[in-house]
Amino acid sequence: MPTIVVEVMPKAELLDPQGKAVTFALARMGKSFASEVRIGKRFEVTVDEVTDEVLAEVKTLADDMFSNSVIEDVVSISVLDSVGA
Amino acid sequence: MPTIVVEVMPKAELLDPQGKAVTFALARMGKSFASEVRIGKRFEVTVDEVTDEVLAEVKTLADDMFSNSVIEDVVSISVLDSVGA
Amino acid sequence: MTDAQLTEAPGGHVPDTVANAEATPDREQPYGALGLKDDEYAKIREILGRRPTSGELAMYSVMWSEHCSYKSSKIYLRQFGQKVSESMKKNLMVGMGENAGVVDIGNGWAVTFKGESHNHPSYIEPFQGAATGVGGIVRDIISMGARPVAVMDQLRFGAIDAPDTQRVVNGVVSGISFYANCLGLPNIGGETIFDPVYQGNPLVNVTSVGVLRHEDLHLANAKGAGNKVVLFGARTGGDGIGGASILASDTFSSGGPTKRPAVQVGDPFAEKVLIECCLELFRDELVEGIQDLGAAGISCATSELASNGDGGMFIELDKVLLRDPSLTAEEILMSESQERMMAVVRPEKLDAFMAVVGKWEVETSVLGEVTDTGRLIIHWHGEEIVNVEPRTVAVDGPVYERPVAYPTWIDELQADSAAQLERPETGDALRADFLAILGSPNLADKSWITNQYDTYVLGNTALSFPDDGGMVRVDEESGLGFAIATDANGRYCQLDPAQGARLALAEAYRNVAVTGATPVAVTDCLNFGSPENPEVMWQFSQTVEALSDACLEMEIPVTGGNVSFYNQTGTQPIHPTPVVGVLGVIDDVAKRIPSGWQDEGDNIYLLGT
Amino acid sequence: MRIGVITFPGSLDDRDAQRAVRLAGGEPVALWHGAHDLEGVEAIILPGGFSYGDYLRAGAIASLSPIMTEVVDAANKGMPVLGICNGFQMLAEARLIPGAHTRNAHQQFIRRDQRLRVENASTDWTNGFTEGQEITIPLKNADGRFIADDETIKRIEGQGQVAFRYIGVNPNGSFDDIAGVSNERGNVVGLMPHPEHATEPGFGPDTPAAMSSGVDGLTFFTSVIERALVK
Ligand SMILES: Nc1ncnc2c1ncn2[C@@H]1O[C@H](COP(=O)(O)OP(=O)(O)O)[C@@H](O)[C@H]1O
Repeated sequence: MPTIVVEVMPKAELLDPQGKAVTFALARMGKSFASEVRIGKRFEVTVDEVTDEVLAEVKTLADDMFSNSVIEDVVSISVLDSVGA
Repeated sequence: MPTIVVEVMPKAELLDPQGKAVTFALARMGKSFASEVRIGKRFEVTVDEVTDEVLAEVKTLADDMFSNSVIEDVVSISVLDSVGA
Repeated sequence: MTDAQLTEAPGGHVPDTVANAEATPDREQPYGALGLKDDEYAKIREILGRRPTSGELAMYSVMWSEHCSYKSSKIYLRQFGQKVSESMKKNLMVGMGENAGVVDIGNGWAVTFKGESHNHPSYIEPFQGAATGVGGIVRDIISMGARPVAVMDQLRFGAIDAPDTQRVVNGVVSGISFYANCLGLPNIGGETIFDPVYQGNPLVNVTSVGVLRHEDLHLANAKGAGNKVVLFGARTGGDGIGGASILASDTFSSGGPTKRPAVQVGDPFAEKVLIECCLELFRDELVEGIQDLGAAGISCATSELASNGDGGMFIELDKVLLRDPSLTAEEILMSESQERMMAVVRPEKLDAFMAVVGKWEVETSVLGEVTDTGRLIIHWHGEEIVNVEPRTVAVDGPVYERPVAYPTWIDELQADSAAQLERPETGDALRADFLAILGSPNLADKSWITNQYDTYVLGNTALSFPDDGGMVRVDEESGLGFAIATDANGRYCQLDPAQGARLALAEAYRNVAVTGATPVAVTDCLNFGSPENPEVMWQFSQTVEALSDACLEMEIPVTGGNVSFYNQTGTQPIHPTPVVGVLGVIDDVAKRIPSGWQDEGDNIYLLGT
Repeated sequence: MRIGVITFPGSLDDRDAQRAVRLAGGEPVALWHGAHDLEGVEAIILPGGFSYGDYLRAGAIASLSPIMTEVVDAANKGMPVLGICNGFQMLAEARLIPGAHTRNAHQQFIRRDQRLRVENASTDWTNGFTEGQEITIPLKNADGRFIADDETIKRIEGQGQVAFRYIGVNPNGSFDDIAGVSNERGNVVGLMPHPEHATEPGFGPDTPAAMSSGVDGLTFFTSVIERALVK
């Protein structure tokens, strides 16, 4: 069955405590190639079929339920190849 | 600065309680188009430049630190267009 | 000099300097949008003898806000300091006016405690609002030199079955649970009340308690010219500065920062590290004083530290470590980023100070130093953007005697007494009433909330839910401890604010007394509607007068507290809700009395009238 | 016996673990995560808390701490190591113990007095119990759900590595009601509930006899001390 992927990130202008802790840990480990890590969420929504209507529904869910618009942004909604993953 | 995106999902054979809670909530809301939701993580790693070496380092991090192979899979590593987001 | 002649700073925007302010006296400034009234703005111009720079305007506007200046409540709150007898002062080491009051509990130990509200942020974003509410009050406790040892939360939500209540309740409870559990502070009690009057305006009050040895007491002030002023903890970001962007657009016309969030995100882990770091700094005597950064951030910390000390301070604002490099100077002054502290450090101790913050991986920058100029001077990339007398910002803000009016509706409300309610005539009717009461969410078991709170951490919790008061052991050797209870009944206060306030005090006092502890001090968190509403102001004045009189009568001093105004939906104020917290002392927690029947065969007595 | 208690940034129950060691008659030694030094201790406790805020995965960042190199070495040589709650999560992240932890099935932090059955009374930290003994220990966690693949579960069940099981209520959805696990050798034990909070009368869980009087946790610490004396 096809999967729609919704990606949510903490708003760039807000503190991401989790990303900060990982960024610091990388610095401690001497991994200086990475200047910042931010951590968000990836939702995989399995649907029966991908129609415009379903995509619109998922878009609404992404905005209203999967993310909290006060502190997060939906950065992408895409359809996963049924092959991939 | 370029960003490398690492995506991690809970292993398919393990129950994902958070995803399950969302799946149930959707069913309650009558959103029957979605048969399952699984929730993973999206890491955005800002790097100075994308070289083969840096990509290899990020791959190692993804496997050893960003994910725990007992319960999670790294499902993708990709470079974000500097324009995008 | 005109605006165009100013050099562009690396931040990409042109700062409004003191020289510029002098040169452009007629420039229009958005003081109204920042919450300043015409006469307040005129007062600032009079104090400075010129128009304020945009940075100065930022500082005055946040520091003269109701929240920071207590401008409507000040004239009443004085009573708490005035109505005290000698015996009430006996155990008081620090009274009203500091970050938190400090009470001597004997054996060289002291306790500091305070309540604070985070009502409005908790409605906008319940989880983060409540979480950062915990963080804020705990930083007040740390700044006194104490180790925080417990929290309590007093919550009021709308009707339990209203559509939005679930969002608010779950967010608030998990926010408190997340932040306090992660800090390792046991939650030892609180209140949860549902009432439609709080629907659009929930109350989230958090109380924290800390303990310290007498010699560890520290007051936050900037004394000793040449001492360094250091900012440490989280980096400064654009948190909670929605309002400051007005200023940004005032200072430069194009290409400004776009989004400035009105919420703050809490990082309890950073705060836990900050607690341990501050305690180590105090222990090793590496700091003269530490001030927490809460609302009004750097504006507040610099002006308060300077006012409480020798009066002068020089700050290079561009030394502030930023999370978001696009922040303007005004935004940095107003940022409410969490988990930050400001310290005053002797130059010869700076290296040792840096070693301790380094050990805890706390980011730190030296911003400037204490001076004997009597002025708070702030530079931004070498240009003077603030030059004020700090007391005019932090202490001598406006004071209002707002009009009060006896509420038009109150006689009618009081006349509509319970005596007029129909009495159940039959067994079935009685049963129905009884079940209705038992089924009320306000009487129902609260363990679905309290089970999400850690009570065991620190290993000293002697009493917590479902006991009437919480109790914590302070000294493992002797068993010396404190008890604390917080109470309020908004419905009583709506009917009669004075009587309601007395009842709240009496209830908290009783709840402490029944644990076996002796009540010694009071804190309060006064939640009211708009002070611009004369009826609300009447409720407030009644409350403070009655509470201060009652404290005098019970002989326990008010050591501090918090006022939260503007709790209303549209023009409908909440019920006046003065949460009163009473602290008691017990010489050995082994002698505590839990609520609940203890042993078979015990006699049961009903005391009182 | 000198027992080290390691403090990580965000450790919360470290001082409680030290107190428990003292109450059991041992000598607690405070160790710091950033040092490569075990200071000659004879056993190690990884205490509870929210090291690094539980960010990324509970215990994950702490398991990369400098001192963990020494802990892993010592554990592999047979030194007794106890991981409590967050310490258990660290042990799993460091692969000293099989399996992993995820968020509680009900998605919330939970605190409760938890009944457990002792399934293995032969490890360094449980030998003072008897097999099948029922004890009550406070539990408080957000990411306490122990999980592993079928094969691992079968293996640890078969080899007696399940040290404790939840009884009455499974508070977090752990597989097979597993509350505590040991390594094959039995010197490393991790468990989700907090034995250090059931060591002092007046501050432990309620018992039928009296409120707050439960001290079942003390046996963890006396077990390791007594075994060391025998050795
Ligand atoms: N939000 C809360 N946080 C912490 N403790 C709470 C909270 N709400 C209620 N409690 C605790 O739960 C117990 C029962 O509360 P409540 O039903 O209000 O009892 P009472 O009517 O005796 O005050 C008390 O010990 C109280 O401190």
